[in-house]
This record gives sequence, C-alpha cells and structure tokens, in this order.
Amino acid sequence: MTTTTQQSALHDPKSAGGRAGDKIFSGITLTAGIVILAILAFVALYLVIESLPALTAGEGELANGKTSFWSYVGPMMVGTLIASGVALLIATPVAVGVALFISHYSPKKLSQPIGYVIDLLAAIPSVVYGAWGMTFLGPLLVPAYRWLSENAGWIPIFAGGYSQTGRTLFTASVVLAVMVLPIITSMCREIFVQTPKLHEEAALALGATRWEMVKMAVFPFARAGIVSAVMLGLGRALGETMAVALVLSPGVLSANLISAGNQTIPAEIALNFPEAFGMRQNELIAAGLVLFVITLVVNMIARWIVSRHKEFSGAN
Amino acid sequence: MTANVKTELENKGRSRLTVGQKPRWTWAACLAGSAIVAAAVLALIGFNVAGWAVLTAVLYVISMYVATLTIENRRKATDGMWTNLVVGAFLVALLPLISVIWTVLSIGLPGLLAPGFLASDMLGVTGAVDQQSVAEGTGVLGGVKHALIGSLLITLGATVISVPIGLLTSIYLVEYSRGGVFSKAITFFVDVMTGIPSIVAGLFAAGLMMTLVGPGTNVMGFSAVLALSVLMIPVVVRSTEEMLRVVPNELREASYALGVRKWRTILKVVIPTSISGIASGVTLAIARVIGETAPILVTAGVAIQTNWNLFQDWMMSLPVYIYRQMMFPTAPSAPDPSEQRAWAAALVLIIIVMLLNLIARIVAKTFAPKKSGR
Amino acid sequence: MSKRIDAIDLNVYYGKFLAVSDVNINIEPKSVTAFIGPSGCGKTTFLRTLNRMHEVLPGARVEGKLLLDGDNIYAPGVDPVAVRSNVGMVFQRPNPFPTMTIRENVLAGLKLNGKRISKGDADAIVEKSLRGANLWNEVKDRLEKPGSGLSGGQQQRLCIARTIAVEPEVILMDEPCSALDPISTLAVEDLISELKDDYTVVIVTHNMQQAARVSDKTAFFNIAGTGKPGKLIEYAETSQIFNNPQEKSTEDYVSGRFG
Amino acid sequence: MSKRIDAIDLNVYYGKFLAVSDVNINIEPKSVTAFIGPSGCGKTTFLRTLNRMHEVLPGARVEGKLLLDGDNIYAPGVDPVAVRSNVGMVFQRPNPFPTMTIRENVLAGLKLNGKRISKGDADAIVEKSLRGANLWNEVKDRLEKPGSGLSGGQQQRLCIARTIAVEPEVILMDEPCSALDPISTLAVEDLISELKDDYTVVIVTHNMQQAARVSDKTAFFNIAGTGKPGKLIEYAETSQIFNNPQEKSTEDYVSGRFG
Amino acid sequence: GSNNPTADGGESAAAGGGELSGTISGGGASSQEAAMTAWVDGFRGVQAGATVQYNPVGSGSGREGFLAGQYVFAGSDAAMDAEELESSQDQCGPNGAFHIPGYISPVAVAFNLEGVDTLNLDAETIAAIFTGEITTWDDEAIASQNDGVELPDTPITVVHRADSSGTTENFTDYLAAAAPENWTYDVVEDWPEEIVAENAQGTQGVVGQVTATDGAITYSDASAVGDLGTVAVKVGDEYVPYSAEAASKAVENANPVEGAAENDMAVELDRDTDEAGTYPIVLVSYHIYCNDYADQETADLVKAFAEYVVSEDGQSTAEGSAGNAPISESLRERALESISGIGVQG
Ligand SMILES: Nc1ncnc2c1ncn2[C@@H]1O[C@H](COP(=O)(O)OP(=O)(O)OP(=O)(O)O)[C@@H](O)[C@H]1O
Ligand SMILES: Nc1ncnc2c1ncn2[C@@H]1O[C@H](COP(=O)(O)OP(=O)(O)OP(=O)(O)O)[C@@H](O)[C@H]1O
Ligand SMILES: [Mg+2]
Ligand SMILES: [Mg+2]
Ligand SMILES: O=P([O-])([O-])[O-]
Repeated sequence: MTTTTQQSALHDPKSAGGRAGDKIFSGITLTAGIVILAILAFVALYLVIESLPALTAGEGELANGKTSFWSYVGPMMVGTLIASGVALLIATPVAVGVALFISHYSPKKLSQPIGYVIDLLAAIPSVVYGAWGMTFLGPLLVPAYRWLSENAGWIPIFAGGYSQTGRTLFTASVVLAVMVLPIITSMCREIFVQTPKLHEEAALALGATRWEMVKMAVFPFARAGIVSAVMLGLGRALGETMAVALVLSPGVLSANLISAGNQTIPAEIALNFPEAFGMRQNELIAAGLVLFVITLVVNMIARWIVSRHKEFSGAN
Repeated sequence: MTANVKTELENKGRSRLTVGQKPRWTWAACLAGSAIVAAAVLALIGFNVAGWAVLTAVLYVISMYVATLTIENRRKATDGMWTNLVVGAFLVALLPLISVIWTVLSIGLPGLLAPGFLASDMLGVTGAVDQQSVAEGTGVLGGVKHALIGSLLITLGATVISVPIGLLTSIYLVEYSRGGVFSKAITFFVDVMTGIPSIVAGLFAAGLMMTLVGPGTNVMGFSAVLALSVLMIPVVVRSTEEMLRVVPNELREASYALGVRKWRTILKVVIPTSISGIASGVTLAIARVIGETAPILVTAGVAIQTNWNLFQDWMMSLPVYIYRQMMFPTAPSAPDPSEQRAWAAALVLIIIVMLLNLIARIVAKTFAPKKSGR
Repeated sequence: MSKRIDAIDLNVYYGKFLAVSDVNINIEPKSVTAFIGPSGCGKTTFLRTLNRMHEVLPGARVEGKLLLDGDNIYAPGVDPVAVRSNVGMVFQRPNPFPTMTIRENVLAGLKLNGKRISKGDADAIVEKSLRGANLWNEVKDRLEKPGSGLSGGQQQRLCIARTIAVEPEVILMDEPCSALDPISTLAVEDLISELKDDYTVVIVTHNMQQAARVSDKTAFFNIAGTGKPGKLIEYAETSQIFNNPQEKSTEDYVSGRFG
Repeated sequence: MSKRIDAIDLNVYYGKFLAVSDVNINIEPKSVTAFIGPSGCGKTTFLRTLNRMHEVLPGARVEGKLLLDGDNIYAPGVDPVAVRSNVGMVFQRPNPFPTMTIRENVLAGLKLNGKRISKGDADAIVEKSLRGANLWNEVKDRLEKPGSGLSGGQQQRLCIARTIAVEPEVILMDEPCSALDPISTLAVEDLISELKDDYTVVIVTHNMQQAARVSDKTAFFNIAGTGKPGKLIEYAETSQIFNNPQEKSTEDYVSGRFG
Repeated sequence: GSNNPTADGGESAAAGGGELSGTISGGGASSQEAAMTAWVDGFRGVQAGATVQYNPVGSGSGREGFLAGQYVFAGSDAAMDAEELESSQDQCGPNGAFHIPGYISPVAVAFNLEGVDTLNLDAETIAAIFTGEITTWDDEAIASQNDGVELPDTPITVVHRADSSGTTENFTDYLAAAAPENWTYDVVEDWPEEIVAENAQGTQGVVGQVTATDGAITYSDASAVGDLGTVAVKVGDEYVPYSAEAASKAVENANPVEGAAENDMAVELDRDTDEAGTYPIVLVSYHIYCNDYADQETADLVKAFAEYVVSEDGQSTAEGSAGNAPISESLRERALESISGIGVQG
C-alpha cells in the first residue's frame, strides 16, 4: 500500500486546478484591498497637497483674514465635535433601543415591517432633512429653548440667550441624530438577530429577565458591531454638509447649544466653497483634512476598545 | 391523583407563582396618573401638547418603575423599565420619520401627481413659464425625468464599482488577512474615509478626472460615479466586515472538513449566512450616496435635459435638482412652482430608496438562513 | 428547596406541528427522574416545557397544565422568569457565554439577582460549583480566560457549574454527560445523587446504564413514526422499567431490541 | 479507498500552548481506531490534525510529520483541501448549515465544490447517505425543510450523512454518538463496521463499551495536569487495552478507577 | 417630454441665422441661474442646433473653472483681479479675458414689519441697523425719516447671508462707501462674524427667514423679495426706491476699473453718488469671455451667445424670467463692440 508515486493524491492535477481557484479568489480580494488603499491614499494625498498652502501659510497670507490657520479651524473643530457628539448622544441610545425593539421586543411578525419603516429614514435626502430642520423642527424647539434659557441659563451650554428661529447647534444635532439613526439601527439590528440562540437560551434558563438576557448574551456578542455602527454614524455626522448648512445659523463659536452661532467644518466648506478661489479653497480643503484627522483619531480609539476584548469574540 | 391535584388547584384559584404581582391594571393607573400630573405641572408653566406628551411618558416610565419596585422587586422593575424605554425609543424614532414623511408627502404629492412630472425634463421651463403658471393658476410645468435618469445611472455606476470592491475587501479583511500590516492599512484608510465630507470627495473626483481626461470633458456622470464610490466604499466595507465577522466559525469548519475550498466556503456558506446583513449595509450605503448633493454638482454639473451617457456631457441628479429648485427657484419672484417640484422630486427619491430596500430584503430573504430551531 | 412537578394533559407544539402529546406525569420532589427514548421522540422538547424554555422559540406553544408544587406555571399572569429561576437547566449542547471568563460564566446566574456578593463569597461559590462539576482542577489556574477556549467536555461541565451555582429548586439536564469522559460522567452522576438530597432533578439521557444508575423513576417516551407526536409510553420506578416493563415497546427499547 | 496514517513526533500547539506532544502512531487502512481518554487530554485536538483542520484556528500550528499513505500532509506545498477531501470529519457539536435544507445539507460537500450531478444521482446519494446515518425514515418527508429544525441527535446524524456523502478515504468522527440514543448509536456503529470495509475510520469516544464494540485498535491519551500537554499513553489492539493494558493509567482509566 | 414654453421669445432673432451647432459650457455665479435659464432657453430659439449649459457652482468656482479651461465662459458677481486676468492668458491666449455686465440687479433692503410697506432710510441708519446699534423699529433715527408711518416697538432681527456671497459684498461695499462712520468693517463676501445676528443660506434662505420672522430685515437680490417691505435709500436729497431703471443708471454712471483693457467693461460703482434717480445698491454680475478661443467653432458659438445675452431680446427675456434690470442702450452698444472682438488664437 505504501506508494512511491509520490504525493499522487495530495498533488493531483484536479486539485491543483481547484487550488488555483483559491489563489485567484484570494488574489481578487487582495486586489480589491489594494484598489481601495490606492483610491483612499489618493484622496488623502490630494487633500494633503491641496491643504499645504493653507497649512504653511504665514501671517497675513490667509484669505479669511485670520492670523493663523488654526485660529480659523479651531473653533469649527469644536463646533463639529459638539454637533456630532450631541447627535451621537441622542442617536445611539435611541438607535440601539430601536434595533433591540426590532430584534428582541416587537412581535415577530411586526419586526420586518418595522425594520423597513426605520430604514425609510435613511432614504430621505439630506437637503430634505435640512429643509425640514430649518422650517419645521427649529421653530418647534424654540419654546423649549426659551424655557432652557430662562431656567437653565446657568449651565454654560445654555447660557447667553436663545434663538428666536430655532436654527441652533442643538437643532442641527437633532437633525444629524435623525440622519444617523437608521445607520446605527440597521447595523445593530442585523447583528442582534445573529446572537446565537444557544447563548440567549443559556441566559434565560438561568432565570434572566429579557433585559438581563440582552445584557448577558446580546450586547457582549454585538459589542464590536455596535461600536462599528456608531463609528459609521459618527462618520456621517462629522461629514454631513447640506443638512447642517441649511439648519444652522452659523457664527463664532459660543458652545451655546440653543442660540445662533457656532459652525461645523463641512457646513463651512459647503457654504463657502462656491465663492472660494485660490488660498480660500486651500483653507477649506485643509479644514476637510482636519476633519479627516478627527475621524481617524476617534476611530482608532474605537478600534482599540474593540480589540482589547478580541479573545472574547462572539464568533467562537 | 391527577384529578386530585386538579381540584386542589381549582379550589385555590390562585397560585404562589402569581403571588405578589402587581395588579394588571397598574399600567393604566400609572398612565392616567402621569397624564394628570403632567397636565397639572404644565398648567403652571404654560401648557403645550408636545411638552405634555413628553412629560407624561417620562412620568409613566418612572411611576411604573417605582410601582413595580415596591410591589414586586428590583429586577422586574428594571426589566419593565427597559422594556418601556426600548418601546419608547422606537416611538421616538417614529416621530421625526412621520414628521418628515408628512412634510414631504403633503408638499410633494401634488407635484408628483402633476401630469408629466416623471415623463418630462426642464427643457423650456424658464422663470417666465413659472410666473405665468402662478399668475394663471395653471398646472406647473417641468419634471424630473432627466434628474431621475441621472440619479439612477450615477448611483448604479457607483454601486457597480463600490459593492464588489467593498465586499471583496471586507472578505479579504475577515477571511484572508491575519491582522497583517496591509490589512491594518486598509482598516486605517477606511476608518478615515467614513468621515470624509462629501464635497471633498467630489472635488477629488473632479480633480482626478481633470488630470485624466483634461478640463471640460471631465464634467460627466462618471466623475460623479467616482465621487460617490469614494463615499460608498467605506460604508460597504465596514458594514460587510461586521456582518462577516459574526458568522460562526463552526460553519466554516464544517465546510472545510467536507473538502470545500476556502473561496467556495466563503461564497456559498459565509456570504449566504450573512446575506441579510450585507444587503442592509449595501442599501444603506446606496441610500447614503443617492441623496448627496454637493459632490454631484461639482462633478456632473447640472442639466435641463435627459442625458443617458455617463461618459459624456453634464447630467442632472435628483438631489441637485431638489437643492437647486429649493434654494434657487427658476423664477425668483414666483418660487412656488420650484418648491413644488423640489418636494415632489424628494418624494421620488424616497420612493426609489424604498424600492431598493425592498429588493434588498427580497434578495436577503431568498438566501438567508432558514430561521427555525436551535 | 425542592418541588414536585405534575404535568396534566400536556401537548407541545412547534407552530402547527404537535411534537409531544398528552403527557401526564407526576415527578416527586427530591428525586431523580430520567427521560429515555429514541432520538426525536420529544424528550428535549418536553423537558423544555418544564421551565418554560419551550416558548422561547418562535411559534412554539404549550397546551395543558404544568404544576410546580400545585401551581400551574402556564397559568395566565405567571412570569416565566420566576419559573426559570426556580427551575435550572443544562442544555444538550454546551453553551458557555463566549464573552465571559470562566469565572464570570459560573457567576452569571448569581449576578442576576443583583445581590452584591463579596469577592470571598464569590470565590467560594465559584470553587464549590466548579468542584461540583468536577472542573475545578482543570481550570483553577485560568479562571480569567474565556470560557470558549475549553474542550467540549470542559464546556459542558462549566455549564453544569453555572447552573448549580444558583441553587435552583429543580434542575433539568438534557444529556449532560453525552460529551463527557467516564470520569467526569462519574463525577456528574455523583453530583446528581448529592443534588437529589435537596433538589428535584430531571435528566434526559441516552445511556441506559446511566439512567439505571442515577434515577429513581424513569419515563420512556416513544414516537410512532415521523410527523407523529411523541408520547409518554411508560413511567415507573426505574427498576421496574428496566426489569419488568409493562409495555412491549419499553421492553424492546431498554433491551436494545428496538426497531 | 482507504489510507494508512502515520504520525511521527507530532506536537500540536494553540499559539504557545503545547496541547498534545510527541505523538507517534500508525493507523492501518481499513481499520477502526478509537481514541479514548479523559476530557481535555487532546483527543479532539489530535484528531483535527489528521485532516489539517487544526490550522484553521488562528495561532494553531503543528510540528512533526503526519503521513497519509506515506505522504506527509504537512509537507510544504501540500494542499490542505486535497487532504480534507480525502479525510472527512464529523464534529463533536452537530453543525448543519443553517441556510440549507436537509437535502442540501447532505449534498453540501458535492454542491459546494461545484460538482454537477443529475437530480436522479443526487436523490440516490441523499437517500443512501441518510440511510447510512439512520436518518432517512425520520426526514424523508421533509427533505426541503431547514436542517436546523431537527432534534440534536437528528442534526448529528445529518452531519454524518453529509460526511459520508462525499465518500472520503478516511473518516474522522469526534464523539459521533454522544448525542444519539441507543438505536441510532447502534445504527452508527453498524455503519462504522460497514465503512471499515472500504475506509479507514478514526473515532473519538467516551464510551468504553462503544470503543470495545467497534474498534480494532484503541489509543489512550492522558494528561498529567492542567497546562501540561496531552500525551499518547498506550496504543494497541482494543482487546489488549481493555483486558491487558501495559500502563497503569490505562488500566485505571478503562476500569473506571481513575482520578 | 414636452413642456410648452409659451413665453419663448425665440423668433425675433437678434443675431446669427440659426446655422451654428455644438455645445458650450459656462459656470459661475448662482445669482445668474434664473436669468441664465432664460437665456439658454431663448438662445435655443435663435440657434436651434447650439446648446449652452451653465453650472451654478458659484462665482469663485466659476472663475476657477474658466481659468482651468473647464468652462469657456464664466458668470461672476465680482470682476477678476489682476492676477486672475494675467493667468487667463493660459486659456485665452495673450489677449486674455474681458468682462461684460450681463446681469444687473438692484439689491433690496427688505423687511417684515406688520403694516409697513416701505421705509425711507439713509445709509447711516441702514448701517446702524445692520451693525446692531439700532435695535427697535421705533428708534428715533428711523422715525425721523418716516413721518406719518406708525412704527411699532418690535425688536429688529437682522438676517444676513450665511454663505459667501456677491450680494453681501455689494451690500457691504455700499455701506463702507456711503456710511464709513457707521460701517467700520471691510467690504467682504462673508458677513463679519463680529456682528452676531441671524443668518441663512442663499437668497431664498434669508428671504424665507425674514418672511417668517416679525421685525426682521435683510438685504437680498430684489427679484426675490416678494411681498416684503423694502427700503427707499437716500441718494442726495431724495429717497430712491429700488427699480430696474435706477439700478441700470447706477451702472451707466460707474467708472471703469483702473487699468482695464479697452474692451473690458468691469466697473467700479459709485456708491455714494448724489445723482438723482440712481439706486446705488446694485449687483453687477459679469460674463467673462476669452478674447480669443482655441478654435473657430467655439469662438462663433460664444460670440453668438454673448451677443444674444446683451441683445434687447435677451435682456428682456431675462427680465421677464428672473426679474433683473436690463442694461441700458449705451451699455449694450459698448458690450456688442467688445464682443465683436472675439476671435481665434494664433
Ligand atoms: N425548533 C424546532 N422546530 C420544529 N420542529 C422541531 C424543533 N425542534 C425539534 N423539533 C422536532 O420535534 C421533535 C422532537 O424533538 P426533540 O428535540 O424534542 O427530540 P429528542 O427526543 O430530544 O431527540 P434527541 O435525543 O435526538 O435529542 C422532532 O421530530 C424534531 O424534529
Ligand atoms: N481553541 C483553543 N484554544 C486554546 N486552547 C484550546 C482550544 N481548544 C482546546 N484547547 C485546550 O487544548 C486541550 C485539549 O483540548 P481538546 O478539545 O483536544 O480535548 P478533548 O480531549 O477533545 O476533550 P473532550 O473530551 O472534553 O472533548 C485542553 O486543555 C483545551 O482546554
Ligand atoms: Mg434532545
Ligand atoms: Mg473533544
Ligand atoms: O449671488 P450670490 O453670490 O449672492 O449668491
């Protein structure tokens, strides 16, 4: 039985053909990765090159009248972070709640249609969100702003008056929250339903209530996914131009959520790019680059948090 | 003996298992109480319906918690509270949806139903035409055919580019890379790209095409396709990656053990298992880019007539159409027709995304795991 | 700390499919009852109705009464959570929480009660439960490692430890030893004998010897054919089932002459 | 259609952790070999090295040689897929494909590899494999239903059917009967005896009787303590292992006097 | 699909005989969009085979695109500076580019005040209102110029443009020239951020905001102000309400930009003029063309289109659609002369 026709079975030509399939496929996926890397690296390169004049500009060379680039983007950076931060603070709990509702709380028959309805939120173009925020939501919130200003004015973020039109950073944040909600919900929902039945049952059999089961089996399983979903949402919130440009009544940074003022980087770009040329364009693109860096830092932190618990991945 | 137990139970009428439970009408009492208290509180500082609803809801959650806590125990109270909050989250999410949809429907529906809105473009529609139709009260002329076709072509193009690339890349990340430098680099760039302001993507695409085909000719649908792809790819990669990661390893092992090649395992086992999530992710990505305004404006320009060619001449798209009509009416002194067209176009856009979503779900359903059993 | 269980005309459905029909059974407190029967006859299904785990599956439902110390756990208004914290369960397939460490897995059920337990007490419980499941020696040095890195048998014993840590009144075990080596099996059987002093234990097993060794009474389930519901054929003292069964099919099954 | 297996100085690692060390074993073609040993001693781990499934886990690796009919399957350039299509495997935990029907699950090995087979052939294979796994009668009316709706034992038999459908030369079974009732167990044991005529069969089992009943040779693995590697203690004719073991620990283990 | 444009004045062709064909692209100021739509449509009636497309990306991007060769003509709210003119030689050959005032529009100061349709204000008062020094409508400075008008004590809400805007630039230019005491800020496209006020994106945005807010005031392209009240601006000794003629007159009397080429019609408006009947807050939006194009076909098309735009027909078509002010006869003559010089490079 010992054979000398070396490795006949393990190296047969048919198998070699199949192996080529494997090679080709992994090659294709690798190529796709390289393509993405190339595209994205190009974008980054483009941004850096276009930003350099603004980043290296000396005093008096900037077209926006500011002494330095950082005194120009600094306040907008803060504005952007506040707007998307508040948006995420609002959207994340609601989105996770909705996802849970769909995956574990709603009657099984309803969960599909409900998921569909929530996905509708993603179908609405940002211009429409902008118009809605400007004409409907803003004025609707004015009484609340008045109340906050009168009763909670001692809190810095509510200090210093309120907007008559409701076109404030908080309104913008709410609009952003509504826009990122479907992104987070949809991804969380898909992951929640993947929670192994085995683990859900393990929790229930221990006498866990539904909520305890969710805490024990669903959330740990979905942790990485939730973080990713929130990061995608954050990306959308950080990068949203048109809706913020329409909703917000921008101005200098005041960090006051309920009065006019403050500005975000994407809205600044959208509002000023059309009339910009030369150095002004470089400044705006450089502002875009700054936004990149912010996104990157936040994402790296998120990845780091997820990777700390890699050993406990849900796929095992 | 069995009969014995039966009668024993019947006689008792209630059981130890239900002892100490809050009465069934607790929720109604709490709701009514909350509503009254909320109304009373608001009466002091000025009543309004929205505030009343919010306050009632908050009070209801709290009072149910307290009631359950006192009558039953903390765990049930906590569980009940989270149930209320989860349902509440859903209701809260419905509010903006209903509001936006109502706004779009009420303003946009008449425009959508106007004869020829879907079948005509804006050729020949000038401010004078709009002024006339306002003055004479006749129907609004002009439509979205050109923008509809533009949007569909551009989005289709972007999807054709981004979905395979994004899907394959996430396969690479999940199945092939073993956490090497290269996969870290991809992850790094994908992360950065998720936050790219859309207009920057547009500028990049316009600039890239300018160097490739020269100025002037670079304004075309395909440039917009590129811009949208840059925006779409990270969303596809990141959502697909997540969906692939939660596929149980034991399924992969089962397949390998049958002598199935890795690539077939991926295509036939891993992807079908996660198809519903992938489909959702792709639809989301499409929904995200199909509504983009700024990047299309700077890459594909604007047009008043239908263009079927992605590689030549300017192209209109729905979001640009909506934005221009809304912010820069055809007749500045008579903006109503433009506004009507804008909201009707928004409605068209929403319907398209809904249909896409529906298709994705059907696709997902066809391949998805047969849900049943342990 | 133990309960009696009485099933009255219990029918168990998966959607429209009647999986187990018409079960009447009385399980005494502080006893060990074994369920035996061919694969697919509904042992697992019936076992899961005893702590209302059955209804967790979509479309699954139960008709009839199931009394726990005389209280119908399927009566309207009964909270399944309360039932389940009284009736613990070990599954056929080991299912430790992959995101928790071994230690956390053992304490998972206790944590639910929200009672603060001192680290010392917790350590004691972890050790006691793991010893009870005969796993202590193997994992005592890696309590902080994930539970999913254990071998199949280790995982199953971890699940047993997790269940006994909460000290329920009834313990249901669905083939707890099927993945275990003889030594661990022996340990678990010893554990069952010990548990019997305080708890009511119900165990599904395919192993006749095991059923004979550990149980006081044995219930034999059978199924007439595919698509037919499983039925409780015979329920009696274990010795009687194995030595002097009343039904022909029981005799065939326990003597291996079946089918 | 059968192969001999020779392991030479085989060390198996999970990352840095040496799980099984220094195994030397010769498994004859057309024979049934049983692996026995206490839980966690590395039976599964070693079994998985026989068809290169071990390396699927991140960080897992193998040192030494493993010859399949004299060809080292760990030689550079060897295609693990070729190895696996020659060496089939049934896992400890049943894992049918959730996206597939029962029928598709049985045909998975063929269909996933893109082989075209006529409907008639496919039907024949499905029936033959399901009969072989003693599952045909239970599922013949619901072949188009999802495989995940079966009972635990049914799922396991489905996995066996799936494996024999591809007709490998060596079949590895990791506790294939642990979830099965005696009748199905008997059927699978019969199947193993049949398979032996054509294939080389390796089986992990915790059931001494089973090992004694079905295997020609038995390998006893043991582990000195936690964190220590598992070792092959004794490998001989089954009758010798059970009646006249050379090692003290083997004797202790097979007689249940262990630990 | 067919939209039946009843107001298509294409028959009375002003230039050409309808034998041209091809496509030319322009881009730039969004303020010109409405007028451009009318011109593009009208030009189709004159030259059925020719297509003009215009991308309203904004003046800055339009000029940038023109200089990069992306557009063959640009629309811009501001004239190119010397540097830009010089770099235009890359695309246009040594003779560079030139400006034509294609679109003239008065910038109205519009407000929303119950029962008040028009107010008389001088430049100082306007500046004081927009800088936030005057905060209520019944302020003495306003009342003193408006005898007989019942002014409420409503607070004034200033609404300005959020985006970079040629309108803002023209408006601040007027304030800086006519009320240097009160307007201490620069002439800017972006509203000075030191002045905290409400704002909105685009002409429609500010008009919408003012319409929705009682007591609000803004500046906006006059064509869009709709039913809002407007200010008659003090020029010399009289108050001049905005009108097409008054705006046109302001451009007529403007001075050419210093050092401009002979055919370049970029102008420096005289904002603090005393000339009767002149409305000084005017936005001139230029069309920028090359003196010489690379090929004959483009040159012919551009020439024909440029001629159509300034023609009587073109200007009245735009007025009918966009509500801007048509250029005067003398401006038209000068413009046609400049346009006639368009030729081919080399
Ligand atoms: N989730 C489910 N949906 C539909 N039918 C099911 C489901 N689970 C089990 N069944 C069916 O119900 C019947 C009883 O299954 P059950 O799991 O109770 O068998 P069992 O006696 O535990 O068998 P085993 O010894 O193999 O575990 C079987 O016919 C099975 O196919
Ligand atoms: N994925 C893994 N990562 C790290 N260690 C592992 C992994 N799987 C198993 N081990 C360890 O390797 C050793 C051998 O495990 P293995 O699963 O081979 O045991 P076994 O003999 O099959 O036991 P059982 O009879 O319980 O199935 C054990 O100490 C186990 O904890
Ligand atoms: Mg079972
Ligand atoms: Mg094992
Ligand atoms: O024409 P604008 O620059 O004011 O938009």
